[in-house]
Amino acid sequence: MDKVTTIEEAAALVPDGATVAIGGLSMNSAPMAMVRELVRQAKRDLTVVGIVAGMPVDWLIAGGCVKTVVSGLVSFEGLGLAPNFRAMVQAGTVGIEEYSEHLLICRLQAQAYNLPFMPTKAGLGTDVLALHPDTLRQEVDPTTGEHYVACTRLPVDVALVHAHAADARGNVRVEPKLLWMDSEIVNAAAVTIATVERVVPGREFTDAPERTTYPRFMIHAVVEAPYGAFPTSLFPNYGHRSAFFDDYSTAARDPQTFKAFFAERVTGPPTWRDFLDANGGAGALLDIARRTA
Amino acid sequence: MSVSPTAAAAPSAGAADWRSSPPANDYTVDELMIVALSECFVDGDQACNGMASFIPVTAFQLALRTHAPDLVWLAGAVGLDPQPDRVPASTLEAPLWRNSVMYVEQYGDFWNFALNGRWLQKFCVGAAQLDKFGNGNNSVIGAEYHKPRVRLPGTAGLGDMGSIGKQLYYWNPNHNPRAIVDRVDFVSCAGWLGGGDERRALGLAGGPELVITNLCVMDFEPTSRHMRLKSLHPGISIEQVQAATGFEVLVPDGAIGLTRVPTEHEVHLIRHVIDPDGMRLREFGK
Amino acid sequence: MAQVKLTSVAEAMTLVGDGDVVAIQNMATQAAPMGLVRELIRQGRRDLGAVCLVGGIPIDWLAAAGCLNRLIGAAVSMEQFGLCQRYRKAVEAQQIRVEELSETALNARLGAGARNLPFLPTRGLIGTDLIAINDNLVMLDDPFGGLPVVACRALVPDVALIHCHRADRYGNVQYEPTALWPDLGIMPKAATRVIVSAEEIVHTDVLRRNPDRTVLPGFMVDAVVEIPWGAHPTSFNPNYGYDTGMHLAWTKAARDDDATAVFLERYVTGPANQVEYLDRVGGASRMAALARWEITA
Amino acid sequence: MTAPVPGYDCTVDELMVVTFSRAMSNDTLAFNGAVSFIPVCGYLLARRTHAPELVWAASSIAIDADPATIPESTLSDGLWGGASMLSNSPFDFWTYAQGARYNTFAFRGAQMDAFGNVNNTVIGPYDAPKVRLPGGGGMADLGAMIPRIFLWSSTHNARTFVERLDFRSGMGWGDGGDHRRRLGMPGGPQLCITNLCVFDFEPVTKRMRLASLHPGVSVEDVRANTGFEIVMPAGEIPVTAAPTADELRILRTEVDPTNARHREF
Repeated sequence: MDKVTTIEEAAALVPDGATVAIGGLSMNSAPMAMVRELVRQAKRDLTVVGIVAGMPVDWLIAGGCVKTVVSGLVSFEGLGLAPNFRAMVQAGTVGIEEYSEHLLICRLQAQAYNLPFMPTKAGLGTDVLALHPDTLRQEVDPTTGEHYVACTRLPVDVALVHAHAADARGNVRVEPKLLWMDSEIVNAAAVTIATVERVVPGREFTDAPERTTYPRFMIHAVVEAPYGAFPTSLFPNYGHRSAFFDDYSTAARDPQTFKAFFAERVTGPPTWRDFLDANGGAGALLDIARRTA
Repeated sequence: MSVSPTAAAAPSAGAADWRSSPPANDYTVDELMIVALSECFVDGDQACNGMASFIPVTAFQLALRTHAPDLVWLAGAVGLDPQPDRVPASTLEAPLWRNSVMYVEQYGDFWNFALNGRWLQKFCVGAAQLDKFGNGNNSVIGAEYHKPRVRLPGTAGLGDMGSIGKQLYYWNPNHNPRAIVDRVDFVSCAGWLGGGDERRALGLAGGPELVITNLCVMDFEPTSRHMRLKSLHPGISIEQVQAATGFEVLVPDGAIGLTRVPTEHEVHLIRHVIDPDGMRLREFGK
Repeated sequence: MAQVKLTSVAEAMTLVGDGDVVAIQNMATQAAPMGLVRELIRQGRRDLGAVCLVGGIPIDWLAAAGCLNRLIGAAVSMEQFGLCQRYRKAVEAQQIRVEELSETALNARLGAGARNLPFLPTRGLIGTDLIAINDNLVMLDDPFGGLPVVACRALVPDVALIHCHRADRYGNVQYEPTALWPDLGIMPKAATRVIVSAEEIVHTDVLRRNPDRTVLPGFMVDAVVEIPWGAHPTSFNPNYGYDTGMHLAWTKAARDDDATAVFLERYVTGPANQVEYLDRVGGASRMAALARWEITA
Repeated sequence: MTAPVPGYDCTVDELMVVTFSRAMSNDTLAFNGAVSFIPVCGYLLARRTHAPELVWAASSIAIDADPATIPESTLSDGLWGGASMLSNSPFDFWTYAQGARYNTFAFRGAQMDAFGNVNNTVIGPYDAPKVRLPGGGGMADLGAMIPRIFLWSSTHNARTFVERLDFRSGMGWGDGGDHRRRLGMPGGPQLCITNLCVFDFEPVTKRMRLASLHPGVSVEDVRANTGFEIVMPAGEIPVTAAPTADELRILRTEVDPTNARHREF
């Protein structure tokens, strides 16, 4: 069964109103090509889950796709706050369900393991617990008297992840191994779409099966998208593109400027390759390449 | 015997150097903060860092090259015992993990290490707001969570690390009354909560230990758990600290000590070996 | 960087005390830290509790030598070589008490130990008799009104014993590409002390070439010893296969008390070191055959 | 050697494998445990015949393995050749099993009862066992989690098929009826394939029901070798369908040329 498809068809697997979880962490490994396509297809009312997120959430908010963000953190790290996230949440246009990192992981694990809840001590004492009476409960273990937080399941309709390679059957590999928490969202999701740097023959997987990250039955569509995490990084292949973050943040100071910037630099280019050309072309790719990594 | 290849690999990192080196004349406040934070990490500790953590990352490497050659550092919570060329532009990306011994998975490994209680016992917290009981806020500024005046990045790992028994070390390069406040608008990171034994009553071990700012070092009074002046940076007065702080600063009896001035050797290591590109200055808006 | 953890096997095993709960990496005929287990028997430890997912010959030898009085695990079997007979007899004579767990319950108990939680839940076990016989498993209502779960109490073994392909003297542990059983994924994270035997001790720079293959950081490890062929007679993929002849010789000896004593003296307590052990089990020719995975004797 | 099946050009192990294989489908996501030669052969045969998309994780570890021969242990790495993924057990396998991504598992016990519950723990009382068995391993989990459970036995006799288990190590249909559904468990046992016959489960009571007899086996033979009362279907009891020549050729020459499956007999 060939799971390789176009980015347009894969994005069509995401219905309006869906809960969409986005892989990567902060400036690393985000599925930007797929996120751009969701914006281009003008998805609406999405609930977006990102454990530690940044640019992908900001694009989706700028594109008017988002109803609620479920996250531990949304920022551009040392390059500043995520401007659309900040503005829209402050304006109340976009809702925020804030969890700490491990509380969110526990909700995803409860879903993945088919458990009604997962316990953790993370988050005890914070004001985060009071935000979520329906999904977090502070409990006391009757035997030991220890306090813990019970976290309910978080069902995810579609997980979007970016990885290094896939074969046509949908086996996916993160090189040299998965470091971030993408497995947590893949395991909690009903459908997973993987964009990859390269689609390779199945032989490359059977030659090194210990390096396979997701088996084919966990993956529903594969899209080849070289530099598909741009402007975030993909270890060990390339770093993040600072210039894009800077241009983006600068443009965001003025709504009209940002609108033009977003159309020209993000949503306008017809293909992903056109997008890369619109954002620095070959020079940008050489700048972020880690040729000696 | 205990030998560290990391320390051995560092140029002129012999123990005698840093102990005998005289105080520097031309140190800057970033270097002073780094040295103060570095002293908190000793052999036998495991340290990890999160995003935009230039001061902690520089402090860990300084400790490794001076008094704590056996310190374990998980760079970006990923790379064990790395050998980075220099502090890079992101403290959560690959150049920081160069030559690691292990890549730790966030999924499966890291959170098990962190939650266990025996490892990674100390954690450095940078928060937008910090209050007199050492609670941190990185979520919202404003009284109403859902109508925030400023929407901040979010709780992320702070909401975990504050609750799972870590000793917390806050750093803040911009000590002002909006950052060091009476009560945080939102507790993203559990400190001493309402003070006294409130934290212990909830079964939480650890807690805030120190606050290192660009003006002073503060600890917490053991009974009330109220933030208390511990040492002033050279040239800073109690009045300056008070003016920059959103609550009445608790001053201990007797003379207030001065924060230790970096040695020439420490300044050399920071400026020329560990962070030659001055990434640490990004935390000061430079 | 961490402290030097490299030591001798005799020194390392003094970290295990009488009465300790010892988690032992093992999967029927695979990857057991046999060099460490033999040393436990040589040193005459008593009243140990063993924790294993699927224990094989190490459990049977420990039972035969009278080191065990309890076992926490999902199964004990040498698979194609049949039941562990000395273990079985000791259980039937009520000398070893078994806390039988399912795999998710074992993972949950160890996972709770690793994460410093009072328990972790599972939806396995429900409907079986395993819950009623075990105080460490308690039915718990979902506070949100969903289905109930089995709360599995935290298990913190005193020691975990692990065998690996290579380690450095600081206790950083690396594995060759192969399957990782739960033993390696969870046991060392839950245990208070971790003792590792390695086929080979290497310079740290060797580990830095493939940091993705490092499975345990040195800060979790208390002692590391070099024991080449340290999993024999179990297999250690990809280095060598399990020793069919040795397993068959053991299952034959285990039927009889005297033969068991002779076997243990010859192969377990007798050899002064690993080289002597390897010579007694067949020396170079046996090693050459096992390295080629000639395992169907 | 295993017994020839009267009138069929095969032996009883082959009839069991083929019957098992035919119960698999293209949407089967399966794995196997210890000493599971009949299911392993069944998965491989199904994949080479009518279910090419079937997923099988050898030893629960090696996904899409394609071993040249089947080794003497179905939990060993000799079974993992050609895999496209070696999944780790705590974080991969147990996630896919608990999340019911894997939908098919086959187990058997030293004792099995009419509802397809199994015992692999003790014969006699738990604290003073007459026989200490290996232990249930993952059965207690997988019985509760996996929707399509298959049972098999190469030693169909009244000591194995008992009215009452000494210990329930793995959940089949529990006490029968809607017991599984009440406990929130998906699916349940589908078939039990033995060296004498095939059982399915009566839809309401969930008791084992004779679905077909192997050639040369009578209802009386099955009754005499079964310790509980068997539900009889309405009408005539069919004979277990014969393997095709293709199935036998593939099983003998491609799936299991070294007859590893005979270890179960």
